[in-house]
Amino acid sequence: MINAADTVWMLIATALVMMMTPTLGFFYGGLVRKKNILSVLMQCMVILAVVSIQWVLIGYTLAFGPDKGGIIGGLEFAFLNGVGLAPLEGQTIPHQLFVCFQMMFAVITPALIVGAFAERIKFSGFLLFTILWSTLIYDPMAHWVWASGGWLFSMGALDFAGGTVIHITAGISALVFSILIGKRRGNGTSSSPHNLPFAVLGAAFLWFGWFGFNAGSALGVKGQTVSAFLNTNTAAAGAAVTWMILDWFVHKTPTALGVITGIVAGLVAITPAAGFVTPMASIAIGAGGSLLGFIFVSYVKKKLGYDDSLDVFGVHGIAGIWGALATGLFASKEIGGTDGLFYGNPHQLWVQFVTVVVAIVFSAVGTYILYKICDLILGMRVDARDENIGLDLTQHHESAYTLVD
Amino acid sequence: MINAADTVWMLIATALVMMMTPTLGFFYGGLVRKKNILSVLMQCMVILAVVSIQWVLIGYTLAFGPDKGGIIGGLEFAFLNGVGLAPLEGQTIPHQLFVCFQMMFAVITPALIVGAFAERIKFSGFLLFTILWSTLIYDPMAHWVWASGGWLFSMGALDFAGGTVIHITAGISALVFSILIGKRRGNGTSSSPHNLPFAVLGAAFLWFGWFGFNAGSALGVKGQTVSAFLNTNTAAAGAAVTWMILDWFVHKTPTALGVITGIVAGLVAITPAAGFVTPMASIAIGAGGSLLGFIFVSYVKKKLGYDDSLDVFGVHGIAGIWGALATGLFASKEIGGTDGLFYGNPHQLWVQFVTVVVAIVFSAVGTYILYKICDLILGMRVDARDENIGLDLTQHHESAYTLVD
Amino acid sequence: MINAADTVWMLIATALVMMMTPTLGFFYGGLVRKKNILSVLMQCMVILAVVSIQWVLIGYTLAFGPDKGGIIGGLEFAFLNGVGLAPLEGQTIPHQLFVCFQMMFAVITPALIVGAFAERIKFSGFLLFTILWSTLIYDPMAHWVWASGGWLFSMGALDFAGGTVIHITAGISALVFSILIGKRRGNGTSSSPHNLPFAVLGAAFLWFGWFGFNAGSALGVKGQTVSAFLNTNTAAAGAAVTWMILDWFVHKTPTALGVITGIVAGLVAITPAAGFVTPMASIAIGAGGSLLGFIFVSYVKKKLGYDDSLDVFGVHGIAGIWGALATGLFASKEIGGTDGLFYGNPHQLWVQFVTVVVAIVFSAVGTYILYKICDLILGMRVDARDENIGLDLTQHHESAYTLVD
Amino acid sequence: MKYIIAVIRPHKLEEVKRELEKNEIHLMTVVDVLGCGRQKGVTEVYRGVTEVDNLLRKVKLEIAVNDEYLDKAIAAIMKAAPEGDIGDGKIFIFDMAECIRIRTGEKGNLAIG
Amino acid sequence: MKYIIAVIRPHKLEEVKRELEKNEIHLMTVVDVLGCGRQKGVTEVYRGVTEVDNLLRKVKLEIAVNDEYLDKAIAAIMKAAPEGDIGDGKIFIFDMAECIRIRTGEKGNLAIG
Amino acid sequence: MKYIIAVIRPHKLEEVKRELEKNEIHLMTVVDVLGCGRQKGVTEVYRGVTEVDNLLRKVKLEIAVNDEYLDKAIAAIMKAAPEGDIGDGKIFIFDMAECIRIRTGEKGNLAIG
Ligand SMILES: Nc1ncnc2c1ncn2[C@@H]1O[C@H](COP(=O)(O)OP(=O)(O)O)[C@@H](O)[C@H]1O
Ligand SMILES: Nc1ncnc2c1ncn2[C@@H]1O[C@H](COP(=O)(O)OP(=O)(O)O)[C@@H](O)[C@H]1O
Ligand SMILES: Nc1ncnc2c1ncn2[C@@H]1O[C@H](COP(=O)(O)OP(=O)(O)O)[C@@H](O)[C@H]1O
Repeated sequence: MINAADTVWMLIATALVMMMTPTLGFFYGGLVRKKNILSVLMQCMVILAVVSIQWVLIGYTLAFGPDKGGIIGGLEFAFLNGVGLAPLEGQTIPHQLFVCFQMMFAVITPALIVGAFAERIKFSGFLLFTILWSTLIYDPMAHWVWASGGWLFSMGALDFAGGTVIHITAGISALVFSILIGKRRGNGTSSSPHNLPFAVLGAAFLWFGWFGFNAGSALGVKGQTVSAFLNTNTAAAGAAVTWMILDWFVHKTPTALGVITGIVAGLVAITPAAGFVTPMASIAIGAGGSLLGFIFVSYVKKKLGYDDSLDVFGVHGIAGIWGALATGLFASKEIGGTDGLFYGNPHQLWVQFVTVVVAIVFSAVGTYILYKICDLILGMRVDARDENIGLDLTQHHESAYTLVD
Repeated sequence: MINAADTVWMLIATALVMMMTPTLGFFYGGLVRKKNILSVLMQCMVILAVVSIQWVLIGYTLAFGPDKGGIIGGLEFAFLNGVGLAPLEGQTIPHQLFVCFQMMFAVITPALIVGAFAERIKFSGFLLFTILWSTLIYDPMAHWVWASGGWLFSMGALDFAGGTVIHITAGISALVFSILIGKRRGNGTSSSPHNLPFAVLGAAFLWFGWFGFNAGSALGVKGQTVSAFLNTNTAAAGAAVTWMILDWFVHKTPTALGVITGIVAGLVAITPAAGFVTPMASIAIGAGGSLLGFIFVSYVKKKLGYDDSLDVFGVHGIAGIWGALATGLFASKEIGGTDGLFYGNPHQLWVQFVTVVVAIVFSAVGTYILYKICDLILGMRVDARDENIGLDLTQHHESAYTLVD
Repeated sequence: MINAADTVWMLIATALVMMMTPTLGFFYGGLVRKKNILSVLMQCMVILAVVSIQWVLIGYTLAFGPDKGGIIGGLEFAFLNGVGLAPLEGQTIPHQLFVCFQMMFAVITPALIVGAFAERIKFSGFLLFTILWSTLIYDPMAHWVWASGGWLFSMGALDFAGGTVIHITAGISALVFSILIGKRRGNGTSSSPHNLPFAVLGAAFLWFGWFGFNAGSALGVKGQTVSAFLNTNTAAAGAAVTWMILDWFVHKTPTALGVITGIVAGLVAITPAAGFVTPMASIAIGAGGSLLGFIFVSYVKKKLGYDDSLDVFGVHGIAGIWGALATGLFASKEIGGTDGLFYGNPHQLWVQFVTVVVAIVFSAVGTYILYKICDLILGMRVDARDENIGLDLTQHHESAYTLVD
Repeated sequence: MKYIIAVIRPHKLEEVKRELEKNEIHLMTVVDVLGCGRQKGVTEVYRGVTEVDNLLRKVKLEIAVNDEYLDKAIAAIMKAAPEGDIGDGKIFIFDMAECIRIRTGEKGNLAIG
Repeated sequence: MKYIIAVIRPHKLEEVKRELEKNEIHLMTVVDVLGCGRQKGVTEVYRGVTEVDNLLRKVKLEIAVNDEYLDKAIAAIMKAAPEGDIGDGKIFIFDMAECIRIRTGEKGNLAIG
Repeated sequence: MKYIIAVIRPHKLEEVKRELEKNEIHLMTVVDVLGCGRQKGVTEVYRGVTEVDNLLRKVKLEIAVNDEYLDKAIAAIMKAAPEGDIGDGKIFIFDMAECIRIRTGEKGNLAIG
């Protein structure tokens, strides 16, 4: 039966998650150089448009259509055939609204990867990759973890709002992608963010939207909704404070970029756990995500030498993995119905671990293959001249700002 | 009887639509030159303030007061006299909330026209025109189409969320206005947008707000609400993709400005149809609005030579007309209770056509007369010196940005 | 009993109020010089993080824990111990959601003060002060006025959404702070806002968020919710128009900064009254707040010569005081259950007056003491060199924008 | 070899460029500047603080020319830039000791054009 | 006729302008620049990448003066600009071959002021 | 004393600075400019209006040097700035009449470095 209050909540949650993708564009766009901001914004807006279409045509049915052997959804719902307003079994919102909500997750996941190849990707290659990646990596992964019948779901994997499906998948793909496409030219020098206020704007609205992302994942108004809401906020806060303190100790100064990076790391970390843990645990999870993110971004990345332009791996991948595992540690039956290690259920941690490994392997291998294919067909990297002039002018024939006018 | 869930949804929808007017300011403001952005933002904020007041004093009662001969509402509700919390007949939300929701529509409509006269209008003239236009064009038009008793409403015109009342009316007024006020000086050279990221920000939040605009027009949480929500999204997406492809073929490059223009065109096109059509139809409607908008903006405007600074006519007018007619084509009884041509009801297309013609004629003639009156009283166009220096400094004695500091 | 619709509304209202703090950062940040914008944004984001943590650890229980003698809440709810999902007596939303909603108020109040010491404060001093101020000024004040058992609450003080607790407290603290920290160097020359569009963006989203702030303060979906919603809008509109007209008469030009300042003044003024007055009264209250704000900002401040960088006192303090008193004038039993002077109940005005005086004295004395303590421990003001170079580079080692890239 | 610095009104840039191009002067460097001159600035008002900021937005052109192009360049600017009001700007002319094209290493008159 | 280029600290602009005006020098052109000098830049930190960017924000003034005003102008700048720390800036002086007021076509000394 | 104005490609700034520093030239002033040269601009498209804007982003360096450093400076720029394509930029050299360090009042060669 449809519940009106649940429906209202999910309408809003969906709208909030939709808003996160452009907002992510500003978070990323503020951090690139002036000559590349439009390309980042463009990529985010185009993903929003293209995946919205892909989802109603084919994506939704692959992810949530009637299960075929735990591996993929059938094509029964292609073109939203037969997807009406009557709720799915076990749900209280119109089926079409569930489609919408899940659509926004399908949209934001490839958008996260944008940060990895920023400032050097060919738009055509990007577009092909995105469509393939959504269809062949995201849709199956969503099926495995979230669809009843999906094999990881059947194993009992906990992923409240997409820590594994979204953040690990995107983070790992970002890492592989950034290695394959190679470093930016002249990287390391004068690569200061061209408009940090835009990045702060993005982070602020990501926080705002994440309430829809996490608390919306309860698919209605329940106790879990409120838990997830509160946990989202405290995790982000704990993570921000953690990064600030680390910055202060290690780099002798608290930075705005540090605080907003921490915020995102905290939001990522709490994502899989949001509806399963206590508020105090959420602070710890946020802080942990921030700490690990800090280490990866400040040290490991330098060591390994790949050029993940905007630290998608360091922030989403690492904090996502941490969050998925932490869910297996901190989950409490009282909040979300399942206990984790700390409440005497080590098995859950094992399940979480398996899920994480699957997500890593699947997205790494998948991204590798898709990259190679797209690179062959269209080429993925712009030539030196275009990179020097900037993607805005060379890929889109536009400038973000005028100098004289 | 008041329904709490409906009320919550309408509170949010109202807030979202409120947010669209400033957001529209950024969409427009990013596209003008540096010296004029504040004037655009100022106009949008002032419309929000002034029409909010006009509406509670007189506008609401003119539009939705007890019908007088199908032409106008009576003054019974002036100053919100007798407008309390009890719902109107057939509604489930407090009367005052209906006032608020409709207020935001009354606000955004004249704000749309701002794009037509940007960069050359006198603020005083603008203000007088806006107040008169709201009262004498918008309020009657809203009555005709939306108020029970309004003559177009009685004819059975379908306009879910204001394709006719809002977008056609504004788009046509914009065309007439831009012809009357004349071209910008030195137009055609170096008129690149001064801050495209602002325009992207605007478009992104317009999309976000449009969920409230369209899905809110169901005035509660029903099946139609969800249909309208989903359709809004797919139409915007379809339109964005369409414009991108057209840009790519015709101008050899996909552009960010193209994508966001497409988004707005798609949102406009689906507005009258949102609660009446299937998701697949909504893609077609969005794509159609985008295609027609593209043709007008890229070719027809150049041919005709008027200077509609930010293409209000090309985007809102044309896509609005298309949307109103497309509603008569694609409407399906199953979704919204009425069939269109494609479902065997050609009469509906005829009704839509009549409504469109009425809206065009009424707003064209009305705008012509009001322009002439305002021009006589206060003058509408700034002199050459003020236009060269820019409206920010000459109309508001402010600069948007500092150069040295 | 938990009510689902109430819960949905409060979830959204909470998210909206959360969004206001970063948004306030843009309102303020746009008005400072280029070299200080990050410091302002940083302060707002850090307050959001730090007070979120402070609140769940200790703040909430101090403010809303079981009353101890009317003065303070007990520590029973420290670390959210025992704070679950069951609603508090008289409420219809989960206890944790009430915690979240109130948290956002605790967050934004110290953030308001940021405008007073902008461009010259040491980050470490700021951080210490904020934590102490939240705990020792805000939390008790919130208890007195809002907690059942609080002594001002028991007196019957009306403060719908925090005019006294939030705006007067912050405004007065801002005044005292700005006097203690002293004027900015070289103030008075070339202090034009470096990015007015950011300030407009901030004001627009503050307006949007204020719907959650005021209408959310009904703690559910009732008649008062809708009244507060409508009143919020009309007050902001009335205030914007008032400031615009005053600017036009007095300074010969309507300004964008004037309009957005008026908007904020109007929103502040209506805050305590939102659920108690009629729409027409709300216009008057907004206009009054704007008029008084205008006088203070344009004349009194110059006379007195303190340097409240962004007019926190002139806008929040003055309009807050006006709003609190106006509530005692315009309150109507029909709307919110209590009459004010104009409806024959002079006593209410007296109660409001006492509350205002208490808030002024308490926050003035408290801020004075805390300032002195923090100044002793860490120092509050940066040295001349740091102030000249700007806080972004010296306090955070970052630049907001690149010049060449 | 001469180096011309011309400060003009921003909205005249296109016209001046076009006029220079008509005279076969295609190369120049353009900078956004604030100019302080006889032209009184527009009054600015910020929350009641009125200030006549006498720094106005201008555009500065820098053009290196061979001596025989100097008069042409000046004439072109003088033709396209003025509005006849105070604030039209100035032209400053300098002797240039050397000019080198980075790409080719060409020097002197050869390098200028 | 001389052309003065002075690079100063941004927050000194107002003072320098005031001092110049006291000496009847009202005309100048101002540009936002980055200066690389002896002054060590402020360390910048971006996600743990610490860089001492030695490009600091400065303001560049360009002032054309008649020879008899040169010393006044220099004195005014020398008076108002320094803080006494490294980073106070420099003054560069050039001979100017010609100066033309676009509005009137006046040349030379007449055009400068 | 010489004053060098060099217009280069923006992304070459770091390299040029590094090369100059190798040659003990540490002081310079940098400005963001638009350059109009032989290099054809990138076509820009705005809602179907295609324009080849031939104003391209460049960076302008201004370097005052003692005569004995002139050749070093030029060589450094010539080494680091070119890509070999049209658009590499130009170097303009001027005689400088005087140079003053604001902080100390030092003049001439002493003040330059
Ligand atoms: N002596 C000067 N030194 C440097 N710049 C100057 C000088 N005189 C004029 N300028 C520049 O030229 C611009 C226009 O000069 P102004 O005196 O306003 O106009 P006009 O030349 O028509 O009298 C000024 O804003 C300034 O940028
Ligand atoms: N030789 C030079 N060529 C070009 N610009 C210079 C030169 N020397 C100094 N400058 C400019 O002057 C600014 C201040 O110089 P700096 O050496 O930091 O201070 P000081 O003159 O007090 O020693 C520099 O940032 C730079 O912009
Ligand atoms: N005669 C000139 N006067 C002023 N600036 C010039 C001149 N010639 C070149 N420039 C500057 O140098 C830049 C590069 O010049 P360009 O002709 O494109 O390359 P190249 O020197 O490789 O032929 C131009 O964009 C312009 O800013």
